[in-house]
Amino acid sequence: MIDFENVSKTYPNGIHALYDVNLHIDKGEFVFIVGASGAGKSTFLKLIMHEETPSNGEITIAGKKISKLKRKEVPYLRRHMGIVFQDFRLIDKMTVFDNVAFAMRAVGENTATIKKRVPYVLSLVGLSDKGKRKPSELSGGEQQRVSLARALVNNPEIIIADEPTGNVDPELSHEIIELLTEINSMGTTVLVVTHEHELVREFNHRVIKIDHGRVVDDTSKDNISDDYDDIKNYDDSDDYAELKQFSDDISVASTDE
Amino acid sequence: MIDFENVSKTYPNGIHALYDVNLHIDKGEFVFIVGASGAGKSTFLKLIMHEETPSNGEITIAGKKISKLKRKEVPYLRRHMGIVFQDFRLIDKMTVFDNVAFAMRAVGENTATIKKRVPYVLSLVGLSDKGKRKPSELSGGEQQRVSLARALVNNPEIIIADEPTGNVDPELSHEIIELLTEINSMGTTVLVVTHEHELVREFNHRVIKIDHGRVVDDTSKDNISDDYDDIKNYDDSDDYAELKQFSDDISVASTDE
Amino acid sequence: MKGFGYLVKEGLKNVWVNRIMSIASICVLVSCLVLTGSATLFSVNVSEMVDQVGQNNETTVYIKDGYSQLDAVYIGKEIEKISNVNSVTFYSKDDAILQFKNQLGDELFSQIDEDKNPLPDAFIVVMDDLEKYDETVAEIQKIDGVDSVLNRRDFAEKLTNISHMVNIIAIGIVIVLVVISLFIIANTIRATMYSRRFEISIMKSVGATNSFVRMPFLVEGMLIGLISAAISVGGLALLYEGISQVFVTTNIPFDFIPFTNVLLPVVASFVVAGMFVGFAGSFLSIRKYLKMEGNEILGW
Amino acid sequence: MKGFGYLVKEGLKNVWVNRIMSIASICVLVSCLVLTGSATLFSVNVSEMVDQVGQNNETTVYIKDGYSQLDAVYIGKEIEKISNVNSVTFYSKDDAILQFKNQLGDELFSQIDEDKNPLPDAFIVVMDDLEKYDETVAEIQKIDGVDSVLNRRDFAEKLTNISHMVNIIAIGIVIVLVVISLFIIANTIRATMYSRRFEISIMKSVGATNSFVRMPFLVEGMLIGLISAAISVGGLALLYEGISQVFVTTNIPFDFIPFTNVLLPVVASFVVAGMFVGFAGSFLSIRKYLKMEGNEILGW
Ligand SMILES: Nc1ncnc2c1ncn2[C@@H]1O[C@H](COP(=O)(O)OP(=O)(O)OP(=O)(O)O)[C@@H](O)[C@H]1O
Ligand SMILES: Nc1ncnc2c1ncn2[C@@H]1O[C@H](COP(=O)(O)OP(=O)(O)OP(=O)(O)O)[C@@H](O)[C@H]1O
Ligand SMILES: [Mg+2]
Ligand SMILES: [Mg+2]
Repeated sequence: MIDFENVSKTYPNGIHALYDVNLHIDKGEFVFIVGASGAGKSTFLKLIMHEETPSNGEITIAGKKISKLKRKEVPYLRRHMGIVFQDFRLIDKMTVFDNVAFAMRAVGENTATIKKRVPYVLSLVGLSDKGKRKPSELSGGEQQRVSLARALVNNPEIIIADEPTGNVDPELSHEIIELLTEINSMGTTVLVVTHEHELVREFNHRVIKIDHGRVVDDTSKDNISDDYDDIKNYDDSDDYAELKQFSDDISVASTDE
Repeated sequence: MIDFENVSKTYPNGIHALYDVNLHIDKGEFVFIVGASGAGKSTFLKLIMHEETPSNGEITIAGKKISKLKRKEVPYLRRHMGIVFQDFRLIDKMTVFDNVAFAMRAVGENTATIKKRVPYVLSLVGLSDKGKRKPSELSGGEQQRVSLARALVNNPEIIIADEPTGNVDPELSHEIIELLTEINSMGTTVLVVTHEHELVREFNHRVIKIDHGRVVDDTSKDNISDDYDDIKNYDDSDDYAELKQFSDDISVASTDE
Repeated sequence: MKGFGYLVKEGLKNVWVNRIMSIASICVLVSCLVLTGSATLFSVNVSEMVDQVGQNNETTVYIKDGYSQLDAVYIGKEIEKISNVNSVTFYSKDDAILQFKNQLGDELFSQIDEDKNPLPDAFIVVMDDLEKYDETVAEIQKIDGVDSVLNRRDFAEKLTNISHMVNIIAIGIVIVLVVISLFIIANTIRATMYSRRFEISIMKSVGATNSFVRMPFLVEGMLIGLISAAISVGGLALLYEGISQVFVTTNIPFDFIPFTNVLLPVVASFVVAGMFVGFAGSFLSIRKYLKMEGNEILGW
Repeated sequence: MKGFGYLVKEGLKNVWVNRIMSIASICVLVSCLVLTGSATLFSVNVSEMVDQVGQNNETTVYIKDGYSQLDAVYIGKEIEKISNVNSVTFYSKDDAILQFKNQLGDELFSQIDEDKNPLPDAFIVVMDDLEKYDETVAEIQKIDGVDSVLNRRDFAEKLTNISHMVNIIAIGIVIVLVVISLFIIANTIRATMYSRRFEISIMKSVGATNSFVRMPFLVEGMLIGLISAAISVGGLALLYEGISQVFVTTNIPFDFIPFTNVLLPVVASFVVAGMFVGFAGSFLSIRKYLKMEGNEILGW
């Protein structure tokens, strides 16, 4: 699903956020990304969602090389991802409902589906009764959960969550990771950045540790880096058909715009 | 230092964020405030810093009744508080240095003092080399620490921190609380909202638990509510002189504006 | 595009949601439209005024000395027969001297009494078509007893020159105002968009295409243009009536073109201009922010 | 207030830091200043034009019929002696008839040859002070051989009326432009401030007093006013020269007031207006946001 080949990222101000990262994340994996503050975790996620582009190396998502992606295709890439932002990124002028519904409208869902789906997703994150509020009328944890709901609402193939539990209490954190695990068990790839070691320990998922821009630890290292053929034969894997459709979708962008 | 008498807060949209809170926090105390997401913790802090005003009841800070506070006096109240905001509240157009220095300039410190103090405080939070950056060029945890540095820079009498460790790893969280504990040991009152139970357990400070707008647990309950005289005779306590000066400062506002 | 209805609705809603910015834009747009509209109407009225004087198809035909008023009646009849002549009015030398006295002061003509009047009798001839002036004058001069015909050619040309001049200045003023207006409006829209760059950026980061993000802004721009046009028509009408009134009270003998006569072109051009400006302004100024990614927001 | 220097520096820096908004404000302010300035200079020139005609201190003194040109020379001498009289020029009846012919067309006066000329000889008298018109006329009329003095009172009054009229219209236009400008500028500043409400709110939440927050905004506003004034003076000068040039090429016999003559008042009024607008605009529009607390930002 996601391949990093010798990827480095240097910000315009000269900060080296990532050095020579090599990674493969399979479809359907659940990955925790951990590391100290400023290690490069958010940068790693931003590269995947194409908010930043690598300074060096190549990222491949669903068989599509990021460097070959046209500007018009970016929205179609993002539609296959559900993203929980570290800073929530809610539109303050819209209600909670509209913030979540917006992601569905952007992909062209019809109103009937939206009216059914949004309340359901809000109930999943425990915000059933807060749909009519504005984000500024919510507590920090509640805002974070709206961001989570928006990430889930389109049934994305990849969920990318940057500190989805930073502003909620341990019980709720646990519930949120459980929810993501459940979604993951239905085939969705999940990437979660977290600082909460307890959570990582509790759930037995793959853990990638980033330190000063380098991947210093990867609990499934043996499966990937040593067995490099896995990456090469990626398109022949059993989920080929679905992935093919995903990358077709992205290519369709050029005509739809 | 801080007194809540039957304080309730209902937001304009009808949400009851706090019900009938009675509390006394002494000068020099270190208090953890815990509770589920949306319990009312941030609202509690907002009331203290006068960003919101109580719908009912009376809050007294350093002998000064909040309900009697004039609009002009509010900045002088806040100058005695250092506040770490849950959403950081950094000015994106200013560098990290200027964001911190701004709080000193606002209280009229001279440039020489600012040039010495700001780098020192930035080094305390581990951001010595990032003074020239803009907040948007920092990671989430780094932004949070800038907010902390700004709260510390004026040597405030009260430090109010809303989730100061929400975006940093456990080691750094520990360091931050240790730093706050150290500052507390020099006589500063510290209020910290946190979700990290581990931290609360590690440091043996007073813990106030808020649930659905009510104080449901307070580890020093016996000292306070039962011994109501303590509150009544507040002005006679040994730190009277300093407090007097504090509330005098606030009153001076009217002439300086 | 799917969800078109939603996008239009969103655009309409945004006018209200961002009402501070909307009001700012509307005020600016209205000011510019009213200003440019006033200048245009002003210049139209001035040309009209000049034309009213210029298209005065009158000329004076002088009768030879020694012809009696009875002869004159006959001459008048002859003139009337000419095809291009619309009407003929006798203008006796007594009338002429009276008018001179009125216009230039009694003193000048004090020594001229009725017997000594050196002025000739004349006819005021109104022509149908000033284009045929030369032929008509030739025909009139063939008539016995006609001394000369006042040459209005020079006068007409002078007036035409003035009219051209006024038109050029007016068009110049209108063009300058249009340019200034576009400038002001462009900057206002830019300021509006700037305050919403976060919003745009967030939309993009959840996978909205550029056209999806842009659509509500375009609708919003056009609606603001439409509202501005409506207010401007009302404002201009009031202003116009007000100024007409001032002219009436100061006794200037000029009939303004009634506002109802220009209502249709005013409404049409305001609506077109307002909506175009709203559309184009939004389109151009959103482009820049569509290129931005989420890192322009306070970073994560 | 402590830290005054810092606040001023901050204000200056902010003009650059918020350059998108600054440029928008400056463009709008320049447009308004140039527009209003043009209207003012236009009206000043028109009054000047009218005054040039109106302050023509000439009058005509007619000589009684039967006085020879020799007598006239003596009468002229007498008139020259009167204190308020500046100069006296003989204007013979032959000259008069020639001018009439030129002005009104040969045809009208074709029967009038030199012998039959009914017009009187006259003097063109230039007075020092038009205020003393009535006394001077009385003295002139005492002189033997003077028939009458042309009554220029009416004419002068008519011109004064026109001049007043033009002035009123011009002042009206300028006032309308000033009002519209203030409107546009107020809205632009409001839009600018709106985009910075977060910043203001953050400043307040760390304990800055209102005056501390406001100061840089005021400095910023005044600097923007100053920059706008400078650009406007240049712009207006160019425009003015350009229009003067148009008048020259179209042969309109009117000398524009040279721009250097009005430079000082233009610079002074632009600077004052620009800085005042910048100051007042910022002051008024920041008030609203100073009242807001942090919860107007995306809540915690
Ligand atoms: N837009 C940017 N421009 C320049 N430097 C940046 C930018 N964003 C991040 N950085 C720097 O890159 C490094 C990695 O940042 P990143 O946001 O990836 O860290 P992180 O692992 O997400 O940290 P945290 O846990 O604190 O959110 C940091 O040193 C940060 O200062
Ligand atoms: N400005 C507001 N207007 C209306 N309701 C609000 C506002 N701010 C907070 N609330 C509501 O008040 C309640 C308490 O909010 P508060 O921010 O105090 O929670 P909190 O304990 O800080 O939660 P968290 O840990 O998620 O930050 C919540 O239900 C929230 O939705
Ligand atoms: Mg991060
Ligand atoms: Mg909170």
